[in-house]
Amino acid sequence: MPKDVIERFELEFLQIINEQGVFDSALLPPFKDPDFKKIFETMVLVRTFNQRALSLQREGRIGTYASILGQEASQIGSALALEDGDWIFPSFRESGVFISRGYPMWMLYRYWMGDERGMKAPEGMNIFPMSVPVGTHLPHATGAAFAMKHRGDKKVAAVYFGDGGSSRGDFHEALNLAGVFKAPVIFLLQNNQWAISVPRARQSAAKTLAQRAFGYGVPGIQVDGNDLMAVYSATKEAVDRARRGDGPTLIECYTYRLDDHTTSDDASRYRNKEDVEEWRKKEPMIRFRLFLEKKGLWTKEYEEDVLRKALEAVDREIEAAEKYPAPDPADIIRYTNSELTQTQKRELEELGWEK
Amino acid sequence: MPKDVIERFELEFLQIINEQGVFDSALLPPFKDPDFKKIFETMVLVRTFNQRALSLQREGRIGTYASILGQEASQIGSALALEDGDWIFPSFRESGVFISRGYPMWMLYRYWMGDERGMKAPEGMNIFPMSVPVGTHLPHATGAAFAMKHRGDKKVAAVYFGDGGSSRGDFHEALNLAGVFKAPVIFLLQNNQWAISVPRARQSAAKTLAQRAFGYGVPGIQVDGNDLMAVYSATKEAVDRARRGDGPTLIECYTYRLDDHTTSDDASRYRNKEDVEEWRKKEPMIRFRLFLEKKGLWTKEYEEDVLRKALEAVDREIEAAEKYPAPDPADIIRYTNSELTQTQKRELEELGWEK
Amino acid sequence: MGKITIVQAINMALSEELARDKDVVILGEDIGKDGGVFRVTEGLAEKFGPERVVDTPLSELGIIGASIGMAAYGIKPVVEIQFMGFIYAGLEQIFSHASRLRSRTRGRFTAPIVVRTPYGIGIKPPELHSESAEAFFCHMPGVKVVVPSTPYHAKGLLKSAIRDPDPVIFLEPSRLYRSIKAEVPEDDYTVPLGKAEVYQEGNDITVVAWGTMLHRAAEAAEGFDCEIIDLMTLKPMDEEAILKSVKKTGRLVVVHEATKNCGLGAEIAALVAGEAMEHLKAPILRVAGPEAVVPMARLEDYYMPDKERIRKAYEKVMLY
Amino acid sequence: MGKITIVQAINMALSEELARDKDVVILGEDIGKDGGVFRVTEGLAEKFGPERVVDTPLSELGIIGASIGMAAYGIKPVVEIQFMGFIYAGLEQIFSHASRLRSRTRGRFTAPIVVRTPYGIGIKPPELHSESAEAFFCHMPGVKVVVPSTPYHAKGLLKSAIRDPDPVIFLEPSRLYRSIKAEVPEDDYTVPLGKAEVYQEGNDITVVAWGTMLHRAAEAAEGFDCEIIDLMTLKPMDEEAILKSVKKTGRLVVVHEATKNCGLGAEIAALVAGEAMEHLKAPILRVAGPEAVVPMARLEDYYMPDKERIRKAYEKVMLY
Ligand SMILES: Cc1ncc(C[n+]2csc(CCOP(=O)(O)OP(=O)(O)O)c2C)c(N)n1
Ligand SMILES: Cc1ncc(C[n+]2csc(CCOP(=O)(O)OP(=O)(O)O)c2C)c(N)n1
Ligand SMILES: [Mg+2]
Ligand SMILES: [Mg+2]
Repeated sequence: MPKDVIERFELEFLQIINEQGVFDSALLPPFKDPDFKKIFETMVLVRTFNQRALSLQREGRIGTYASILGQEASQIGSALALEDGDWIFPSFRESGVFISRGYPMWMLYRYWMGDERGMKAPEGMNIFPMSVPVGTHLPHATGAAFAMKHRGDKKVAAVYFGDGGSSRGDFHEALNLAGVFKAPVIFLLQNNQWAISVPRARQSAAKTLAQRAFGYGVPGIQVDGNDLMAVYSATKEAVDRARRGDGPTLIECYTYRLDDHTTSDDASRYRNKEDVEEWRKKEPMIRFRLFLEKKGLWTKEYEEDVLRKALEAVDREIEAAEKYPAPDPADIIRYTNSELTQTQKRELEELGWEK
Repeated sequence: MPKDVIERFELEFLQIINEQGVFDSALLPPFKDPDFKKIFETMVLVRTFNQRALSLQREGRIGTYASILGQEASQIGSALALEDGDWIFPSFRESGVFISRGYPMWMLYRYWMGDERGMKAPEGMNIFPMSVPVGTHLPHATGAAFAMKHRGDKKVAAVYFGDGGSSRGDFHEALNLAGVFKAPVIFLLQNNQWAISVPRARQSAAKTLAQRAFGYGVPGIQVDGNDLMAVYSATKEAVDRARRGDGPTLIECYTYRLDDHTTSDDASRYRNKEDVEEWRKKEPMIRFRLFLEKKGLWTKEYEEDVLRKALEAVDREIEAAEKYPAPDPADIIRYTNSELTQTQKRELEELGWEK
Repeated sequence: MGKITIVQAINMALSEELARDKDVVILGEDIGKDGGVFRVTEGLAEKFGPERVVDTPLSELGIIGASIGMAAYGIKPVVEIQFMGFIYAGLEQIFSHASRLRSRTRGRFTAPIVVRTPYGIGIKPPELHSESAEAFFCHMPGVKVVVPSTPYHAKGLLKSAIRDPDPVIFLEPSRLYRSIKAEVPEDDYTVPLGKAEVYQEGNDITVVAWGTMLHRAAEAAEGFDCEIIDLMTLKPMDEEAILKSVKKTGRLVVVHEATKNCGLGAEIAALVAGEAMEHLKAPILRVAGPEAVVPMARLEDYYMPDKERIRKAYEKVMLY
Repeated sequence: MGKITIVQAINMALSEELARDKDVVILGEDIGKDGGVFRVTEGLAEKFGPERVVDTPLSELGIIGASIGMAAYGIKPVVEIQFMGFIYAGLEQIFSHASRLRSRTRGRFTAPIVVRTPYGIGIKPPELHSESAEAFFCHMPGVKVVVPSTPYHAKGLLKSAIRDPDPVIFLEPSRLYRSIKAEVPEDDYTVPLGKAEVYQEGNDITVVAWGTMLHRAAEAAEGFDCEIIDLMTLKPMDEEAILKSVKKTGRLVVVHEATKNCGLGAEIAALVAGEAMEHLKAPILRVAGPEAVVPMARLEDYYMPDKERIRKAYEKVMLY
């Protein structure tokens, strides 16, 4: 009777394409060649969007911006495994998810210019607004997934959050409820090793964040977050499971934030260049490019062409964003409730915002 | 490279004395015979306190009360592993912990009569007031443990909470912080299978609650909560580890709430008698009595004598509680801040509560 | 049908709404088999099944947060928080998300959740079971706050809350749950949100109250010519109703259980001091809890405004 | 020593208190190596080590909750919450525990924590970085709420807060962090909690404000004979100072950034409407945020009370 082992857990790590572009063909998802190229093109587009956002910020044309450099595979790979009717609950660092789901880029720029209208997702596109208070949006995904189940809709919810977000009580309650409700939700933990200046090791004494899943009776896995195919494959498995009615999954994408936290941050204060340079070698584009090359799908000219098109597309979006009319101050009040209250009517008048 | 197992966990279960009183002498803590008897006497005292509380409530002499019937081993066994300078953070269902740490019983009764003064722990006795909002006191224990470490004091903090409490975000943040800070704190999860009417299986999809520990990089164990020696032994190990500077532990005491949730509850609405009767056979006194008998330490006369003394002691405490002077209404205001505010001075006057 | 209590009236409203709309889901701790600690949801789990009357883990943040996702998706969650003292864990979800989702997305997503919870003093329970934190929620733009004071209004207001497109905090005065009874129509009526009602007409003093205090303010009014306003929707407040009455009476007394400082009484007083000063014949008085938390049972009665304290305020404004 | 900013003054107070008392520990996200997102804690980790200037996980509930246990044990935690918009997760810990521990144990345990956080509008940041939720905390008996408006007061008030035996919410106006500079003594002085100061004497209008709005109210005062009160401690409020001034001027304008409904302006108005009605020559006006949440950068300036809105209120009470 003494100290019986009553449960055993094993945590797995998935990688399909390694840093040299070498891949395990048995594990490679069944994409066609044009799919692989399309994915590469999305990566280029997302990175272009991101680089332009950073320069717009420097020019004072948008406000604070959170770069996703280095996290393209985690974002695009997971978003790719979702379908159009699915619901997405992003954090503020998910440009790649938005763009790969087709969200208008000009609206994203508009948002970063400090305009709420940028988060008015086009009808039919179920992308929640970026959650600014870290981790607080996880329960929303659990709730939406509950609702899908309630309605008998074969949809899933996917929620993106960081290593920092995993320390919040919301994470715990959202995962625990999802487990109890067997809700079709995928928890996509973007472990980019940093929460502003706080390193992953200071965020939790646990070796991985994926192992939290066991505590909720939910499957969990850690994937190489810089390997788009691994991220896709793990997400797809989780999405299929959820759609089948078998409940939630926690996926930890092990990646790295190559840029400053946001444009307001100066990461050189708290981490050294060498570490960042080490990670730069592992960034997802390099590897995917090598993979394409091995498959005979990549040439220099091809990439130059893709990049040029991306730059053109992004320029058009910036133009659209910048020429969008200024917001109406009355909107501040107007969208608070379904109808104006007595107080609000008086205020609109007093403030002279009524038209 | 595919799906490597990168971590393995094993969850252990500890039992030392089984339901028939059979024990594993290799695991039995090194108590002397008088110690065993003393423990039995504490169990009787605690149970007597509890039974009298229930009858006082029925007579309208105290308010709502939360019975601990069935949880004596979990409470006393763990409290016994603590030392006098240690800090305790109880929930509202911890009479056994209070009493085995020497807390005046009349004060407990006073508290249940609806008098705050019952939670004014005697100087030198570091027992926090019962936490009514479930689970919210866990971070306090982590904080006190942090402070002990900061001061270099060789103390530990112990926090008691239920299976229900384990679903709250506070649980997550408190355990995670304790792991990061390597704080000397013991998380004593009293899994009594119910959170009012919500059964353990509905509280979380995880098979055990102890396995949550892995998610924080913290040791965790499940113990037979009806086996006082197992509870003591696991707690002692955790306390020693904490005092050594090796950080926190999560202990799940697997026990059962034999009575209604509180005197306001009617458990027959949501659970069936048969299950309760099954558990009644496993309750901790039966087993401990059999164990003592096997050791030649128990006779019927001995128990009768112990019980008589307990009844007398409890009667004296009830008398003391009941003849304690009524609280002063000015106390409502007086203990809000360190000093009366301008508003409070005016209010005391207006209300005529000033003496 | 005979007279029923507020508990029964709320049960009726929930039952009718569950029957009317398949997308209505109620969630909370112990609301299923147990029927809720106040038995408000008694019988509903049997009638509508555990998928629509959902027992949840002990997870206030989680269920309020989840309800936001549910509501945005299109189903209609009605969350029960067992006592108002346990709503605070969900306050961030309500304030940072439910209240802002419409504004944040310029109407694309909304969070029409209902959070029901017993509140107020007067049943001599353990600590933190007697909270009156309505002012927190009234300070949140985008949130509606409703308190019924009679069985009739309880049913009608809850139905309105469930059908409302905005998040609603629905506060049920625990002391009134079973202490008053009234006839309640069995048909499908609603009482509109945002409108106060004159509970008793009068000419000398405007009294604004809600929940338990409404009845106490009325009891205390004997011998005074009070116009008593049952505010019902604390947010958005029916300013017009208050101002209209004060312009008639020239005197205002607000009665509430919550601690006075920054309580809703302050807002009502400030509204009148800003908009109807010229009509005032006396200082605006608030009868409210002192600067202290609600004590446990032994001292509870001292804390809660009683008839005598309310009468003193009436006298004071009349003698001024 | 030259003129310094509020950021530097707070840094100085923290540094001096860390040096004075080994039991002072500061905790928060990014306060160590990074020196805090506003650089308020710059240099402190190097000086006092990571055990006293503690970088924490992203865990607002946890660190505020833990600080209660620390304070009860006897050390002195000073928690930094990165922006006030992220304090809500810790609200239950503050309201259900920190504010009540003394009362709950009749003085046996206390929770003298300090929670510092930047607040207010005016730096065009992302969403939820411009909150002014002071009224929530003012509605909590047992909690003190402090807002410095100048570098001198920032240092002196923070030192008082750290040495205070009660929990203190210390709100730092982010817009003022670096926008005003002043001489600040290098010695160990304190500014007492609970006392307001007359920022500018005057005879016609009493203006009560704090933080950013204090300076704006003063700028707007040109041409008016305003007595401007820097409230500083929002709770417990210096009622006497406000009443004394209103009794002199007969007019009251309160200015704050928070949404008007149930903001602290309501309490100040209600206090005066209850205690000094006979002295009033005009309605009590509040210049405050409208019934809406603070918008993002593009519309931020519209939301925040500006000089013109404040002057309108001054005019209105003068013309009444
Ligand atoms: C609740 C909350 N606390 C603090 C902040 C300030 N803040 C913004 S991002 C961030 C770090 C987030 O780290 P992580 O979750 O790992 O996401 P990442 O930034 O790495 O994508 C912090 C502390 C916030 N936005 N919300
Ligand atoms: C935060 C909170 N939510 C709800 C309640 C009401 N309540 C009191 S005890 C209880 C169940 C607690 O279950 P558990 O944590 O397992 O402890 P047990 O009662 O079994 O000892 C509930 C829901 C509460 N006191 N606090
Ligand atoms: Mg991160
Ligand atoms: Mg339990």
